[in-house]
Amino acid sequence: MSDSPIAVEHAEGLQHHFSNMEQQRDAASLGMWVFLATEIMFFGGMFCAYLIYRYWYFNEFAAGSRSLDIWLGTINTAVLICSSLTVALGVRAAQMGKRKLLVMLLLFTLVFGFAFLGIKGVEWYDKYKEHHIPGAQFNADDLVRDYPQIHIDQRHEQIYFSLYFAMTGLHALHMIIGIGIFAYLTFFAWRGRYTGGYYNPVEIGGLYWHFVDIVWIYLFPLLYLIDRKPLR
Amino acid sequence: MATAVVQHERENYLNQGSGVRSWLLTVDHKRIALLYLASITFFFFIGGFFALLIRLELLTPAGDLVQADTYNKLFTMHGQVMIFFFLIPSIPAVLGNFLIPLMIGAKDLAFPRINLLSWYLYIIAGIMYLHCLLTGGVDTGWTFYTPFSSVFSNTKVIEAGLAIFVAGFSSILTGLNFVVTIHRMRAPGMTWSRLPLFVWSHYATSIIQLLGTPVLAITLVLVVFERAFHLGIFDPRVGGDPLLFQHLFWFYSHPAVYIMILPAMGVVSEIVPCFSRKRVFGYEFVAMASIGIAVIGFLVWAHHMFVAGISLYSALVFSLLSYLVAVPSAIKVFNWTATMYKGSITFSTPMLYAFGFIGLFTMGGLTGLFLACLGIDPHVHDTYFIIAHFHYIMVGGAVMGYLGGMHFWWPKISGRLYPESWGRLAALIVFLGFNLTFFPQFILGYLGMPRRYWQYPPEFQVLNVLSTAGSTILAVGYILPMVYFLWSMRYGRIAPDNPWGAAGLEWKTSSPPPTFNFEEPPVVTWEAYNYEHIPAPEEVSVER
Amino acid sequence: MFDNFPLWPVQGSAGAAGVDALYVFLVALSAFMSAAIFTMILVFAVKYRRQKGVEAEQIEGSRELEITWSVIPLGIFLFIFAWGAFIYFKERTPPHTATEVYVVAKQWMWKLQHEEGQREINELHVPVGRDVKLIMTSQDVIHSFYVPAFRVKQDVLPGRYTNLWFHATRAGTYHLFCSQYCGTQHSGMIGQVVVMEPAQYEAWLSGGTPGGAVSLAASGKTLFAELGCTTCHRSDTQGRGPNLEGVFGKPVMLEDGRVVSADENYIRESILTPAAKVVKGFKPIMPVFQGLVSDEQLNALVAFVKSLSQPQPGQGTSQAAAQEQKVQ
Amino acid sequence: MSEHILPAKLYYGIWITLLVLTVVTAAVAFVDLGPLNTVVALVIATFKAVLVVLFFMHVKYTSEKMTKVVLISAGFWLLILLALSLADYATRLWT
Repeated sequence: MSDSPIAVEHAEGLQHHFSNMEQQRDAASLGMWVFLATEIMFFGGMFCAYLIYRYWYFNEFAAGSRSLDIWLGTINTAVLICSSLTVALGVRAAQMGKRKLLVMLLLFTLVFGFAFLGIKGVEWYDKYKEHHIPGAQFNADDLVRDYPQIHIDQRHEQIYFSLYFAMTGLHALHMIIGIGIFAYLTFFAWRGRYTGGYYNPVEIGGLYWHFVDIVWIYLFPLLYLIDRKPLR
Repeated sequence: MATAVVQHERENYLNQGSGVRSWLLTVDHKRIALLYLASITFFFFIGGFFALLIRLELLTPAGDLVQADTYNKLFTMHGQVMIFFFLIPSIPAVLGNFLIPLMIGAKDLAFPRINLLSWYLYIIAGIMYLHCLLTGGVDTGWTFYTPFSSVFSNTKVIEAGLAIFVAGFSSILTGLNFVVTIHRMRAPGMTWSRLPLFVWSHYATSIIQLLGTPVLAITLVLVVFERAFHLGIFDPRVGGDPLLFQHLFWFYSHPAVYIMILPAMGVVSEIVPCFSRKRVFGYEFVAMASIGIAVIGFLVWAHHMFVAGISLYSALVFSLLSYLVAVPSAIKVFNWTATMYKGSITFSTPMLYAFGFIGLFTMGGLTGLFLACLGIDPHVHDTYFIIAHFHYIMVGGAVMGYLGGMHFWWPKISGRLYPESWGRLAALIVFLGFNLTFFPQFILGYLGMPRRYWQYPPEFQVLNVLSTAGSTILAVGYILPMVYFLWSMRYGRIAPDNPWGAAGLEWKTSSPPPTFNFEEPPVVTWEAYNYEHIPAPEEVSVER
Repeated sequence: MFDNFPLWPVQGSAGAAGVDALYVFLVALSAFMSAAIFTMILVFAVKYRRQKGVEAEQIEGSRELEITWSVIPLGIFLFIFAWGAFIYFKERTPPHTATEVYVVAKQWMWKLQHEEGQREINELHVPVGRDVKLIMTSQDVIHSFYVPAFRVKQDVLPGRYTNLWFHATRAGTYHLFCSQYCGTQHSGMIGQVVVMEPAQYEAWLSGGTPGGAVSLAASGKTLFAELGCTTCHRSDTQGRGPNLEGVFGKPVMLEDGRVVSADENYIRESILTPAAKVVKGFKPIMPVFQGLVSDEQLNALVAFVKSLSQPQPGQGTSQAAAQEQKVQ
Repeated sequence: MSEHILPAKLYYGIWITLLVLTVVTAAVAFVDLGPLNTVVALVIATFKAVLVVLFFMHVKYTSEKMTKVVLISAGFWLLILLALSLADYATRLWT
């Protein structure tokens, strides 16, 4: 807590109820961290379901995991890591007051974001073609055929794919929200709002983006790499 | 509401700007608190109306007032409205919102616009829920147990689930705002050890809101996915475990009880010292008990599942942990009682509610020991014993605390005094009506009457009649304050800044407070509850 | 004394008195604690009411008192926990000698079948003085089997078995409630448990079906043959499936190295989804019976497989078997 | 949070490490390590997450204690959820 008297002259971006910029920035960043904690619990519910069913139905999880395209999964992980880099560099550009660099990096982030969603869309479409979307149309005969060594129960296979779609779907929803936030940031960065010492929004928007990246860093091995070792 | 106080000369948050826009677009935490007050009162009366219909149906053993399906929808929507649209926002979103910045000497919450967003999310959720209610309602029980909710119910489960999902985000954002505000916005000198216990208990509440609510949110999303997209996560037909839903649901919904009761404990921790003219006994123990409840409260959820088919061993663990959470609650009750020792006690309305709270919460807490007990729970689980127990906590506890708080801070909120004798009468009626309604249900439960029964064997009738009679008395007790609060906004006597002679920064500003809360930014140099330095008001004792 | 206004239901089972004793203890404890707190509040409120010229005495708190009133309740709580856990443990471990009744719940009725083959709907006849174990499953949503007079309750889940047991001690007719909300007619999903003197019970058993019912295990045996199970599950070691004799209740070594106990749920799962837990040394070639057998047929099959582990049906031998298991 | 600006080189270094680890984790999955496969995958994922948190999200450089408290509490609560739910599932088959 600062003992300094209330700043009468408003610094740019300082809201009326804060005493100074430092307090405002600390509050915003703490707010985002607390929000990310709630997000951890949000995904945590699904991780809990995942853990239990993977423990129960390992075979079906292994087969489902094998049927995912590991190339697309790996590329998508790399795409997100690249986007995290551009976000981190973007915050740095904002700190240094480099407007053009910031806008460029934010645009790169958006491109990577769309690339991720595009690749994800291709994967989902493959699942649709393979009848791996849970529901009445679901059919895992191809997995039974492809992996004769693994004993698969088609009903349990649906649980794997239900979790796959719930987890990647909600992750993608977070990506879409992130893209919305970054579109907003890009627009105001272009207007020069964040390069005059007040770059807080870029920073906390970046925290959110990195978090979504971290979720994927876990989803990748948990969904794609359950069991890839050579089948006996 | 805004127009009632025009006579006031001093500038305050109520007379600074009028018209619908000045309210609906306000970012002032005090105005947002009043927006919440109006909206949760609306939902309280909807939920209360359902409750009365339930009690009327149960007046006779036969199902004669409404159809079975209607009855099932009534108790489902009574529960959901009361829990998600009244109790969870009640004290935090109204009193907490209004008071936390005042109590810590801040001009507003850390994120005023997010605060307004919380209210809008609440209203959107409320409209979604009302829409669900008007287009057929939902009949899953407030607990949404799968596979009934995900496969078998043919009512509006998706609509209700999404409404509660949105309401959950409103609650999360409120909690987030409180945590950041309490960390970052305290006035100079307002150290953690000087924080009012009301603020401590809201801090603990916020922790639960932040870490518990998202789990409910994802659980409801998964149920919605099951219904809408035929995913199979809890569905036994594809090998899913219906108990997994219960685990995830109670991970939030048990701590949610503490979301409701902790703020009420905070209210009582303000009222008891004030009307005893004493520093609260064992300040740091009461504060730490709040945090303790918030943390241990997350370790006990499966005591709702002792007969659900969980493993014997985890039942043992959860029962043991459940007893641990009773300790901090007991500490609080003992400390409030000890605070009165050698005090100088007056029986103003808020204090009567605080008495009521302590008594009813004690009974609710003690009957909780029965339910955490592996020997008794299998018999009383899902009977009226449970209904009685959690109403003692949620209505006897949380609602008593809420009403006590409303009376205590009403002069600050409205700038007017409510009629004291009516206040005491209403408190008495609520207390008597409550006990008549819910005490017989303990006996009913042990006799074996299951909950959620539309018709019941005739031997249970006498106790049910008593309960129904009590509920009508309770209804009167709830309508009375509503009437005289509204009356006092126009006709009540003008309130002084500190009518109770209470400690706490909120009483050091004018009633009602100015828009930015304090004329001068306060600097705190004293401990909380320094009643030795605050003169008792003459008025209160004279009136008696 | 409380004939017209009872405070608890009839004690109809061996366990009921124990539950009631704990309940009475807790009621007494609660009454004492509430009375103590209410009295203190009242006494303080009167004794220390505001009086002219008398100031409140400021007291900071007391660490000793806080510790006292944390530790003593904790001790009492742990005592209650231990007492309750003791009862729960007994209530959740059915004796091996218990007579078994299979229960299938569905919206909104109870379907029961005795070992001897008798079927009942919404009614359960049991003799006084015998341990009865219910093996329960649901066809749709979660239900809960609740007999207040026995102080027992257990949720009935779709997709697996849950158990409940009691030892009726007093002849009479008692309420059977579904206590887990299960839809429109939840409150109509009620029935009765008729407890009879052993002689009457025997009469009831034989009188129900003309010509006597086919026992559950026997109909399971027929079904076992009809479904072609006998081709692989032979009573020698030559079958393509494991020999099922003596399997029930024993640990089973699985193909993946795990060891599970062959209980009712294991047999059920092995029929419905055989590939889930394959016995060591065998191939997962058994067809899936999920969707092909009804819950009742499944019960019969389970009862049959269990009967293969009981050399001779009869009180004496099965008690000996139980003794043997205890020794193990 | 922290005022000081980190050198761009550091960010590139972290980026390269993360990419390498991604390839490594995908490659290791094809090697039969028995039950260790899962452990390795999770250890690598956690290591990557920690790198992102510490460097990209500046937690290593922040003077703010609360950030760490919030992170640790979130992890702790997630652990409660997973551990206590699993406690039921893991012991259901015990007799």
